[in-house]
Parts: sequence; structure tokens; C-alpha cells
Amino acid sequence: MKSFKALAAVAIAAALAMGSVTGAGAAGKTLSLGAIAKPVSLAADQAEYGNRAWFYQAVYDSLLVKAEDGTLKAGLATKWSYNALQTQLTLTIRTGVKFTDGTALNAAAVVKNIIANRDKNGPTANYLASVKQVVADGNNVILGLKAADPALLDYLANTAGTVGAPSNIGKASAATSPIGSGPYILDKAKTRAGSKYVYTANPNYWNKANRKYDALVISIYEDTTAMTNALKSGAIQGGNVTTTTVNTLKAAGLKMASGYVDAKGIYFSSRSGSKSCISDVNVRRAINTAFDRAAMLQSLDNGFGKVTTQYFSTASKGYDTAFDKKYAYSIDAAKALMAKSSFPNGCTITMPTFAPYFGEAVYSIIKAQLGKIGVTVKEIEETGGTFISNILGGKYDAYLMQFERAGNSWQFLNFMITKGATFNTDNYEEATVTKLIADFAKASAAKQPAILKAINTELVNNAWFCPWYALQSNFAYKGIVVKSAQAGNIIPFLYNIK
Amino acid sequence: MSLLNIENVEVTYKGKGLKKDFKALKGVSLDIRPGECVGLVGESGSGKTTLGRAVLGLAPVTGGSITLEGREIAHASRAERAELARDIQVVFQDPYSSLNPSMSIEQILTEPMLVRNWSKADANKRVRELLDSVGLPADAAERRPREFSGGQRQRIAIARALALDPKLIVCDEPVSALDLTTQAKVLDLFLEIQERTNVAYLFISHDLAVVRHLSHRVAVMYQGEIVEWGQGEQVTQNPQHPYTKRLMMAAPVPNPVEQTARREERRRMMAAGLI
Amino acid sequence: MLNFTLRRVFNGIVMMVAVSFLAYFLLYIGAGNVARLILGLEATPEQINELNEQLGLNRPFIEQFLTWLSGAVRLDFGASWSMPETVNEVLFPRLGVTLTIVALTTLVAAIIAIVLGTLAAIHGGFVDRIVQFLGLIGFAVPGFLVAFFLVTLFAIQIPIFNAVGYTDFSENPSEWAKSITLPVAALALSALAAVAQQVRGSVTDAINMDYVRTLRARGLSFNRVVYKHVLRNAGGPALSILGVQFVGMLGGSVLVEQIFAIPGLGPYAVSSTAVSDIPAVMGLVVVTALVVIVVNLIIDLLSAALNPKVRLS
Amino acid sequence: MSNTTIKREGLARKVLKNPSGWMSAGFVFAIVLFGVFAPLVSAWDPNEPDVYSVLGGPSAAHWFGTDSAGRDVFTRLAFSTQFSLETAALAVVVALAIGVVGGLIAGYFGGWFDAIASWMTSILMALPGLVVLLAAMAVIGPTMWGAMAIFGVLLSPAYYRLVYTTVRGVRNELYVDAARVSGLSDLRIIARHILGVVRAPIIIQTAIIASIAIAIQSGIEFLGLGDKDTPSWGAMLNDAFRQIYDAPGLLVWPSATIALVTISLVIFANTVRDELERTGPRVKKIKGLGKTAAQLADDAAEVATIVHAAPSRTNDALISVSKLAVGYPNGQGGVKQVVHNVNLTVNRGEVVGLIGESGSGKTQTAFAVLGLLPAGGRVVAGSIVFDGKELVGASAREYDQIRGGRISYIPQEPMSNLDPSFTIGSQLVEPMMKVLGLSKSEAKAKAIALLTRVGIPNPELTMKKYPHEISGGQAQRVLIAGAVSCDPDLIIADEPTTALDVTVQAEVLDLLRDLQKETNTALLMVTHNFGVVADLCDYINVMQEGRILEAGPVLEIFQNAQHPYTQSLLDSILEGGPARGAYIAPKGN
Repeated sequence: MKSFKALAAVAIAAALAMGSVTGAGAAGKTLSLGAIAKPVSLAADQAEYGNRAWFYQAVYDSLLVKAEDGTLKAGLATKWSYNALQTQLTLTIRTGVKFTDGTALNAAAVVKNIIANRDKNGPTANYLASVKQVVADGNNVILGLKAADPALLDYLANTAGTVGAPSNIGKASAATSPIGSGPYILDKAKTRAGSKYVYTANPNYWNKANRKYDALVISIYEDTTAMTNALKSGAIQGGNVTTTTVNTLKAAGLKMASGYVDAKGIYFSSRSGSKSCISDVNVRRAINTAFDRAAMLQSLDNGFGKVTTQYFSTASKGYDTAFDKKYAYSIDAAKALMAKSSFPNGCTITMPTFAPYFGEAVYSIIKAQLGKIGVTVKEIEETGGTFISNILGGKYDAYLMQFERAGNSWQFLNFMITKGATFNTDNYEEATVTKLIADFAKASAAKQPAILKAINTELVNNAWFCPWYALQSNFAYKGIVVKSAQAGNIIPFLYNIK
Repeated sequence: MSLLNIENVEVTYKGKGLKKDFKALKGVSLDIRPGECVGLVGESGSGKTTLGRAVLGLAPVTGGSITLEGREIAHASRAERAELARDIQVVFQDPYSSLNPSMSIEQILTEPMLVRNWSKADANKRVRELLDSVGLPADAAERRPREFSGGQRQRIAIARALALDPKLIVCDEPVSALDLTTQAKVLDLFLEIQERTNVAYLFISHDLAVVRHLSHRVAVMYQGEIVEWGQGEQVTQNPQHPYTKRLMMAAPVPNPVEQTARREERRRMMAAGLI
Repeated sequence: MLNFTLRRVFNGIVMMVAVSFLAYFLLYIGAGNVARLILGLEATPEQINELNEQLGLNRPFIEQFLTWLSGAVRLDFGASWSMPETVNEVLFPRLGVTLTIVALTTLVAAIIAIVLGTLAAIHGGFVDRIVQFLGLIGFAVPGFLVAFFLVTLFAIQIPIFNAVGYTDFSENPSEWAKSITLPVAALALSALAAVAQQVRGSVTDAINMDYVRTLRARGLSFNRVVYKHVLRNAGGPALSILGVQFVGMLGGSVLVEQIFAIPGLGPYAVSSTAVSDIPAVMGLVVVTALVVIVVNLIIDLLSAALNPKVRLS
Repeated sequence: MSNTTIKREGLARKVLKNPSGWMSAGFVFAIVLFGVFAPLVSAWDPNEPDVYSVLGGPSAAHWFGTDSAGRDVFTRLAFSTQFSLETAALAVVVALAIGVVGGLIAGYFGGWFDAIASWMTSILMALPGLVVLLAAMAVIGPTMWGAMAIFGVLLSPAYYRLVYTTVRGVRNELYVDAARVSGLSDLRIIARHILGVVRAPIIIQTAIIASIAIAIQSGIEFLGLGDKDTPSWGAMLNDAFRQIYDAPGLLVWPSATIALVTISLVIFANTVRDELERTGPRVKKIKGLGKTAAQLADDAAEVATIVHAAPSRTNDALISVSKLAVGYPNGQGGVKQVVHNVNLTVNRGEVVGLIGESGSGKTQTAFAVLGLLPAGGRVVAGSIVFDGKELVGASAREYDQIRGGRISYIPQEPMSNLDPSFTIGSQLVEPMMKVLGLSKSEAKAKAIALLTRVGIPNPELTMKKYPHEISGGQAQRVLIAGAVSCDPDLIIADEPTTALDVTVQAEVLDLLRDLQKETNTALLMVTHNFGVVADLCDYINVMQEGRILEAGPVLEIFQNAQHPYTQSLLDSILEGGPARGAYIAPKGN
């Protein structure tokens, strides 16, 4: 058998050799990456981070950049400083940078970008909600804030600081023809939207020293197996992989940059009012108690993760190891909690399923476990487009999700907790928590940890969520250099891949 | 009085799409008396089969009339046709495709009776009579058409036609697919049945000799028209119309001496433009 | 022949309009709240109204269809609801990829099938058994299973071919060959099997025709009669099966492209379906139907060239 | 079992007797049972997850192991089978209902319904199934029932076309006409005569359609676009693909089941088709078709042919057949002999008749001489010496050099003996170029001359025509031109006028006689018609059941036939017989 394989390989390789001679070498040094999601729009003001970060980082520079460990570093802004009240941020803009359309990058251009990022209804808009006004002052840009925003600099190192050519702002074509000052230029002719995005080097890039590759190709693999095959066969050098393929890829010689960015579990969205039994804290506690988190982690994600009951990340000052002991798995305890609730005979909750992403196994587990404590799950099948919008529209009582756990606590609070936070879809409030958050915004750095701990205590005790575990993210790579997993992002930022 | 009266019958097949309509019969008149055999002879495309099918209600009559004992039947409805089936029956040329291969002989023979709600016992009795009358063994009823030879199948087809004691049987080339010896036997059967039951035949054939053997009167068809019509002996032995003559002269006589003479005669007549 | 061609072309055009209308009617009626689908996230009723206005979704259905049709005849399928690119921008480059794969597969399958089918019909025995076996396997084992085994064996275990992706021929011919071999092989199997069986059958039929005996009685050798007369007469049925297989392959390529992550119509169809991107789905249906109709037209014309009788029907 | 039931062995019985028939049907039946009794096959709940036994291998508790949610694979396979078969069955039923009913109506009644239905069919066939299904699912959502119902509609043309063409064919069968004449209603005709004929093709088609439906169903589920809650083969595959590197074994069960079910369905369909097409018993290839001792004895015991003296006959034998026997495999490993111990001579320039009824072996004898016996047939004994050369056992090459140039052939059926795809001209020119070595233009000129000679008006135009554009009589003239084109020494004419009208027959006979006289070619005339024999032949052989019973000069046979069979043939001749008398009205009428 072995000799047959070898023979076949030799024969076919020989047959292909002719072509290879002419074809090889033309590519130069290309960075090939695999992404699991295609971008919705390539316009600067529609930039997203997470799995889609590369599409924007390839073309656009950002005001600030983030090292692997989360340290903020100079990007287009060489210096930044707050006033004493933390309500005014001054950024000094790098000089001598040009957009690829030939126009110069200056403070005025940055101002236009920040305003667009805030006002164009893009994914970044929320992160700039605190910005009242932006003005250019010589080489500086000054952001006036409505109130102190402890996460703003972090946002600016993410997508909120994305800067594109002002001429492109507001144009419909920007969605497919991005113009930035970044390391690469999108090669539209070779790009197959939705499948393969091809980039060539920006000849006038200001930071060539940090650009290790002459070309960049990002291929989309929505299918786990395709991504794995791509990595195994060497078609790409890096990509985010699911926990189920980690072992096989390691065996195939790939390295992993692993982090714990997301928390996977059940999230509640009808805690306020009384239309659902989720509004009963004991029901929420019972649900928290109805899952054997360690077993779930093992079975669903091969054990790649860390069991937790709290949504705060370990990087946050609010995190408390002690809480992870709470809600130990016990169906009896969960039943007791149900008995104590206003729904001793059980109740029905509506949950979406999103099998294309999460697989269907996990839903059957949820249904079975909740069934054991008298909570009947009415499943509504989602296949794509409407999954997030229906969650945001308040259609469901609870949903399975893996949410990014920002290291920056303020960011987290504004994402999930405050009234009006994106994923506090029914604007649930608890007076204690609301007060603590207000305190936190005003508090000095020294006092913040205690307040965060207090908030976390409330959240965990009142079972705001039901996280199961912090999911290990795995960026598999071979032939490229990745120092470590990216703090605060599921894949390493493009400029950190060497 | 005639049993069947065909007057000035026209049949036109509608052309599909851009194709022109095709007039298969251009005003044909003929009559058949009870117990009579009328021969219809002609070459392919002459319209002889169409005339038979028009009588059977299987061709679109676009003009003229066909009456059976005074009743107009050219445009009979399906229900009237079902009624007519008692009086008019058919024996087709091809003994292979005229019997459904998947049915037993009994099923084939009882079909017309079952439509008329005969009892099973009556039907079975009739099947035995019929098989006997066409010279087939009684155990034939259980077998399928493929187990029979061409001549036997044609006997079965005749039995089916006789099932309801019809007054007229349209015989469309019933012997032309048969071997010489079989043909002679089947023709004898036709004669014998006619003498016994007084059924009338419209006997269609391309073979002048066959028609002459069986028919009281003979009609010769050519391109949708009857070109000669008269006593069998007269038409087949002393034809008047040039086409009938040509037909007669063209058929080779199975006698080397006579055929040589006929051939010479034919050539002479053709050269003279007589046929 | 010209008359025949014109009739078929006209027929094809009428059919395209009918298919478009049917598809448009069913898709847009069925799609429900389109604006909500597009706006997703935090759409307000005002935004939804505005978008409806903008997309013309509150105009009468016929008017909407005619607007769409006037774009479609210029091969403009409008804006996609799920991607920033217009449907055309995404569709046509992908159509090129899919057509390359499917056309190549058709060619490969046809050549092998003709050779195998003819040999099986003439010589029987071993080749015949191969064709029978292929027929069974090719028909019964879903293409995506074949694809997966091919990838595992020839791209990962023995890395000869590419496991994923697609390279344009113009970009790099050898990479193109490496990227296209396995998908073509996976797709070809079932078409090959079906066509080979058809060729076997129609060659067997044709070889028993009376004129074959007559031609041989005139002194033509068996091989000459087979290669000139039998194959030409057997070509008609084989061609029409090839046409049917082509349609099947267009569908099969959806799955195979998904597995090989090839930027063809397949992944586009799957993702557009998942997010109910109606303009994209509409474009896909119309373009693939157009391809099928054009291919059928070509096959009709080829059949007519092979068999003069067809021209009259 | 009584004798009659054996005789009336139905298709079902035949298929089930065939090993591939019962094995495939049995497997499909077993799988259906497996699905039907899914709730009983195990104590597990197909949807009951167990986080503690995820991706477990096969064990006593879980025969086939557990999947990514710890569910029992065996149980899920059973329920998947149920669901996948049910949904595939839905597609088949929808397709059947639409296609069969539509096909019956359109095929039987025709008219506007036919026009519309045929048009709808071509539209449906212009739609690539999977793409349309995906489009439909974009609208109706992830419901496999809906998708399969729609797929049924898309598949319906397969049935429609099948039923339509079959019904069209059957409708023109004479037995349907006979049924109409018997007064059967349309419904009754459809029920009794038409359904019976389309039943078997529908069964074949259903097996194939079902396997397509299964493939598509599992394909969609595999893409993750189906019902999530219901186990199905495709969903199991999808799960298995996600775990392909951790638990590759999961892939085995659903893929094996899909493959085996579809293979079984296809084998079943093929078996039914084979049994339908098989008219006789199974034909096995036989090596060494030798005559058995019994047959040799049979031949030897043959009563010798009655040979009349032929004083005027020359002894210049062109072809001499002696003790020829032709046989076919009889299916039981032996030989069924159709020509026995035949002796036959054709002298140069002589016209010899070979006369007999159907099945007499006359055509087989002719084909044996030409070396062109139908598949399976071969000369089992005897010799054929042509111009001093033994043809029995001659190689294909040797025969190719004799046929056309030395021995040529005029067939019976003019239309089917011309290649419909080539012009008349090319079919005449090709053999001349090969046999006579003429250039194309020379061959063309000769072909035109030949067509003129055989009495075809406007030969240049006819050269460019296709066979279907000329009449049967003209086609027969073309074939005659082809037969004489390479100046053969012997022409074998097999019932050359049987398919022609009598007036055309006379002209063709004249042509044959004149050509024969002109070129002094020998002619072996195979016929059943004594008129033709009388017209042309010098010497005749009477054949029955593979044997020549009587042979002699033509006049001698007509006037002095010795064999009872020959006499009975001559007695059956109607020509020259008396006409029927005048009509006498039956009594009582």
C-alpha cells in the first residue's frame, strides 16, 4: 500500500511538474489566512472586529493598535491624553501618511472618520455613543465626551478608530471598494466576494517594517471541515478553528494560539416584566443549577475551556473565583428552586436554535436538561439572517450564545448590563446594579475593583445569565509567527501576525 | 335493404402546427347488405383502412353519413358507440398488437361482455362457445396471447369480434400477416362463420386474390376515392378502371408460364399507357 | 436547420420569461417582511417603511416584476440583501468558476463514458462489468461522500491535489489543475456512470439495427461501421442523457463546491438561502435556468446535426 | 403449486426469483421495517442527549456508539431511516401523483392539456433541482416535508414523460382500438389496458426516483438546512462531518445506509428492467458450440431432400452450401438448431429461390452465407464454399473482402436498412470507395449512374436526401443500387419486395430481373411468395422448419411437387382461384 501511494504521488507529481515550473515563484511571499465569516461591508465606518477584523485591518489603519496582551500602542495617533475629568480626549495624528487614493491623512480626515463611525449606523456606532463632539486642532483631534468612558481608548484600538479616506465616506461603493492608508490594497479583480479576498501590498505604506508579507489572501471557510482541510493541506497558514478539530490539527503539526475570549452559555432576555418565567429569579437560578458545566464543556467542546458561572472575564477586576463554585450541578437543587419559584409546576420558554453555527447536539442537551426541572423549551429554528435581529427584537426568552467577554469592564457593562446596552434587550434593571454602575463611572481607579466585585455579586446571585464556561478560542497556524492569542479578540489582529 | 350505408364520407386529419390538413377520404360511398362480404382493396395510403376506422368510429368523419340500419352512426357519442359495439365489431391486421399481451384469453374475450354486465357464468359459457367456433381448444382461455401462433391469435381476435353476435365485422387486413397455409385456413374460417351466422364483413385487404376469394362485391380504392365498385368476379377478373387493371396485372401469378405472359402483357399495357 | 434553430431559440426565450415570472412570484410572495430581513439589527418601523419605499416593495407586484425583468434582460439582478456587492458582481465571477468545473466534468465524463460504454456494448465481459458497477456506484453513492473521500485520500493523506479553494487558469495553470481535479472527479462519477450506461444501451441498440448488417454486407468492416454509423446514431440518446446529467451536475456542484470551499455558485446559493437573500436567490435560479436552457439548446442542435430526423420534429 | 400458476409466472415472481432481485428488494424491505419499527428497536430515545457519553464508541449499551450529544447512534439511525424514507416517499408520491395522472391524461386524451402539460414539463426540466430547492427553502424555511413536496413537483416530469410516451405508444396499439370498439369507456380502457402497461416502467422509475429523493434529502440535511429536531441520515452525516477527526466512525452508518439503500433500489430497478426485457430464458455465453451426438444423429436421420432432375442446369457452382447447420444458444447451455443439414447450390448467372414460411430458416441460411448471423448465432456444422473458398471459419478480414464486392445483399425492409443519419449519397459512395478503391468523385459519378439505372428520378437531388425523405419504393431501389454497386458475383435478396405495394413490387421485380440479365449476376432469392418465385427464379428450394424438403427447376416444382408440404403450399395459393359467387340475401331478412 505504501509503495502504491508513493508511486501514485510520484506519477501525478511528475504530470503536474510541467505546469509547476511556469507557475511557481510568481506568488512571492503571501500570507494566506482562513476566516469563518465573510464581511458585510468593507466601508471603514462599518468595520467589525471579532472574526472579521482582518478585512478592515488589511486596508485601514486604526488610531490605536493593541498588542497581543491588550496593551495599547500608537497607531495613526502617536499620542493620546485625557483631561482631568476624563471627558476630553486629545489625540495627536501621525504626519506623512497618505491614503491610497493619494490624499493626505490629517486631523480633519480623522474627525470625519470618527463622526462617520459614530453616525453611520455601523457596528461601531454604539462604541462612540459617549462622544459629544470631535474637532481638529492643528495636528490634534479632540473628542469631547458626554460623560467619562473608561473603555473609549480600547474602542479606538478596535473598530471605532478605523480611518478611511474621507472621499469614500458615505459612498455606496465604499462597501466594496475600501480606500485606506493601511498595509494592503484590495485587489477587486481577483477577489471573489464571499469566498476569497485578495490583497496586494500598499506601495506607500508608512509602516513597511511591520508588514512581513507582500500579499494577503483571506479565504472564507464557513464549514469547519473545509477550514480544517485547508489548514491540514497547507492551503492557508492560519485560521480560527473549532474545539473539535484542535487535536487533529495539533497532530498534523499545527500550533495553537489559545485564549478565552467568549463565554458560552444561556443568556436571558426577558427578565423584566412578568410575561415569562425567566423574570423569576429562582427559575433563572434553577436553570443555572440544571447543567453539569464540566460535562458540558467536555462533551460539547472537547474540554477546551474553563467552567464558570460568571460573565466577567478573569482579566476583569470584578472576577471572583469563589463564584465559580456557585450553582453546582444538581437536578434536585434545581427542582427545589423551581418549587420555590412562582412556577412550581414548571413553565415554557421560547428559545431560538441556530444549528448551522452551534450544531444541533447542544440544543438537544438544553432541551433535555431543562425538561428535567420542568422547564419546557419551545424551540424556534433560525438558519441565519434573522437570528441576531430576532434576539435583539426580544422575540425569545433565552438563547444559547457565546459572547465575547471584554477585559474592559466598562465595555462589558455597556454591552450587556446597563439599561440600553445592546444585549439588554428588554432593558432590565435592578436598582442596586444601576446605582453601582453610576458609582463606577465616577469612581477613581482605586475604588473601581470593589464596585465591580459588588456588581458581579449581584449579577451572579440574581442569575442575570447562565454562562457555562469560558470557551477556549483556538487560532491554528503553521509557517507564520503568532506570539499568543489576541487579548479581547477571537483571532490575532492582522498586524500582530508576523 | 342495406345493413350499412356509407354515403359521400370524408375524413380529414387535422395537421399539427404548420402542417396542412390531410384529406384521407374524399367522398366515399358504399353499402353492405346483411350477411354480405364487401371487399375493399387498395394499396397503402389509398384510404381503405381509414374507411374501416370511420365505420368503427376511430377516425374523424368530416363529411357525409354512415348509417347502420337507418341509424346515423358517423358521429355517435361514446355511449352510443358502446351500444353499437353489439352490432359492429373488428378484426385487425396485426395479430400481435391487437391482443393485450398481459391479459389472458378469457379476459380478452369477456371484456365486451363484462361491459354489458353479463354474469360470470354466462360469460364463461360464451367463451367456451367462441373458442370452439374458431377451432381453439377450451383450455386456451387460461393462456396468454404470446403462447399462440399468429394464426391462432387471429382466431382469438375473430372470437372476440363474434362475442356479441354482431351484424357487421370490419376486417382490416386480417390475413396479410399470416403465412400462406395459415392464411388459407383463416379465410376458410371467415367463410364458414359468415355462412353460419350471417354476419356481414367489410373486408379490407391489399391482396386482390384474397378479396376475390371472399367478397360478394369489391370496391377498389385509390388516393382516398373508390375508383371501381361492383361484383367481385367482375372487378377482380375483368376490371374497367385503369388502376384496377394495373393492380391486377402487377400481382405476380404463381405459375412461371402464366406469369411470363402476364408480365409481357403488363409491359405492353404500360407502354401503351393503358394502365 | 435555420428554421429549427430559430424555433428552439424562441422557445427558450419564452421559457426563460416563464421561469423568471414563476420564480419571482413564488420567491417575493413567500419572502414575507423583506425590509426586516435586510435591516436586521435594530430596525425601527420608520426605517422599514423607508426601505420598502426604496426597494419598491410597496408597489404592485406586476410593476415590481417588470422592473426586475427590465434589469434582468441586461443581466442586472439588482442589489443583494446580504452582501454589499450587487448580485451581478458576486454571481458572474462565480458562474464562471462553476461553469468551468461543470463543463470540464461534462467533457471528461462524456469522453470516458463514450469509450467505456462503446467497449462494453461491443466486447461485453470485463469492461461491461466495470460499466455496470460504475453505474451502480456512481448513481447510488452521493457525490459529496465521494468528494470527501477524495479529499482525504488525495489531498491530505497524499497531498497531490488541493483540498480546498480554486485558482483561475489564467492565474496559474498548474494550480488550476490541482484545484480542479478532485471536484471534477467527484462530480464526474455519477454523470460518467449514467452516460456510460446510456452509451452502452444505445450502442447495443444501434448495433442491432438492420442498416448495420446491410452496411457490413456492402463490405464495410465492423469497426468502420461502429465508429462511423453506430456511434453517430447512438449519439442522440447519449447526448440527451448528457444534458440531463449536466443539469444534475449544476445541482451537485452546490454540495461539492461547499466541501471544496470553491468560490462557485454553490456556497453562494447555500449562504443566500440561509439568510433569505431573495435577489441573490432569484439571480441564481434565473442564471442556472438560463444555463440549462442554453445547454439544452446546444444539445438539441447537436442532436439535429447528428440525426436529420430531429430537425423535422 | 399447480401447473397453471407456474405458466402464468408474473413479473413480481420472476424478479424475486432472481438473486439480485430478491436481495435488493429484501434489503429495501428490511430497511423499511427498520424505519417503521424504529420506536421498538431500542430502549433509547433518539433525541435523549447524554453529556457523559459523548462520542462513545460501540459498546453493549450503544451498539453503534454515541454521537456528539451522547445520543445512541443505532436508535438515531432507526429514526433517521424512518424520517428520511418518509420524506423521500413524500417526494415520490407527489411526483407520482402529478406525473402519472398528468401523463395519463395528456397521453390518452392529448389536446390542449397535452400542450400545456408538455410545456410545464419542459419548464420544470429547465430548473436545476437543488438550486430551486434551496431557493424554495429560502422562502418556506427549514422544513423537509415542504422541501420534499416541492422536490416531488420538480421530479414529476420523470414520471410524466415516461407515462406519456408509454400511453402514447399503447394508445396506438390495436388492442386499445379493439377495446374502444367493444364499447369500453375511457376510464375502463385506462384501468384495464393502460395501467397494466405503465405499471412496470413506473416501478422501475420509482426505485430510481426514490434513490434520487434520498440523495437530495440527505444532501440538504447535510448542508444543515433541514429540520434540526428530527434525526435524519443527512443530519447524522452533518454531525459526523463536524466530528470527522474526533470520531470518524460516525460517518460510517449514515453513509453506508444511504449508499446501500440507493444501490439496492437501483439494482432492484435494473432487475425489473432486465426481467421485462428478457423474453426467453437467460442467455449464457457458450463456448464451443458443437453439435451434440443426438443432433448429429437427428441430422443424419433426416429424410433426404427430394431433388428433381435439372437437366438444363449448368454445373458451374458459384456457391455451394453443404450440410449446413445453424444454431443459437438455448439458454440451458445447449444449442437450439434452426437450420439443419441444408444443401444448396447457386450456379453462376442463375436465379435460385429459397421459399418457405416464417420460421422455416430461409433467412438464417442467407445470413449464414453472408457471415452475418445475428448475435449468438453461428454455423455449427457444414460448409459454405464460395468460388472455391471455404467461408465457414473465415476471418472477419476475409469476409470483409468478400462481402460487397463478391457477395452482396438486398434486405427486406427498405427503411430500416438505410442509416437514418447519413445521406443516400454517402451511403452509396462509402462502400464503393472502400471496395472498389474509387476516388470520391468517381464513386459519386457511379452512384448517380446507378440511381439513374434503378429508375430514381433526379438522382443528383436524391443523393443529398436522407432516407426519411424518400418513399419506401425508392428506398428499395437505392438498396438495390447499393447491392449491385460493387459488381458482385452473387446477390442474396431477402424478401426484397415483401414490404412494398404490389404495383411497386412489380416494378422492383422488373428491375431485379433486368439487372440480373444485364450483369449475369447469380441471385439467391429468399421469399415466401410463389408469385415472386414464378416471376424470377430458375431453380427453387422449399424450406420448412430448418430443412430443405424439395428442390428442383421452377416449372418442375409448380407442376410436379412431390413433397406433401410443397403441395399444401401450392394448394393454399388463392391466385387463379374462383371468385366468390353472387350475394344471396339470408333468409328471414
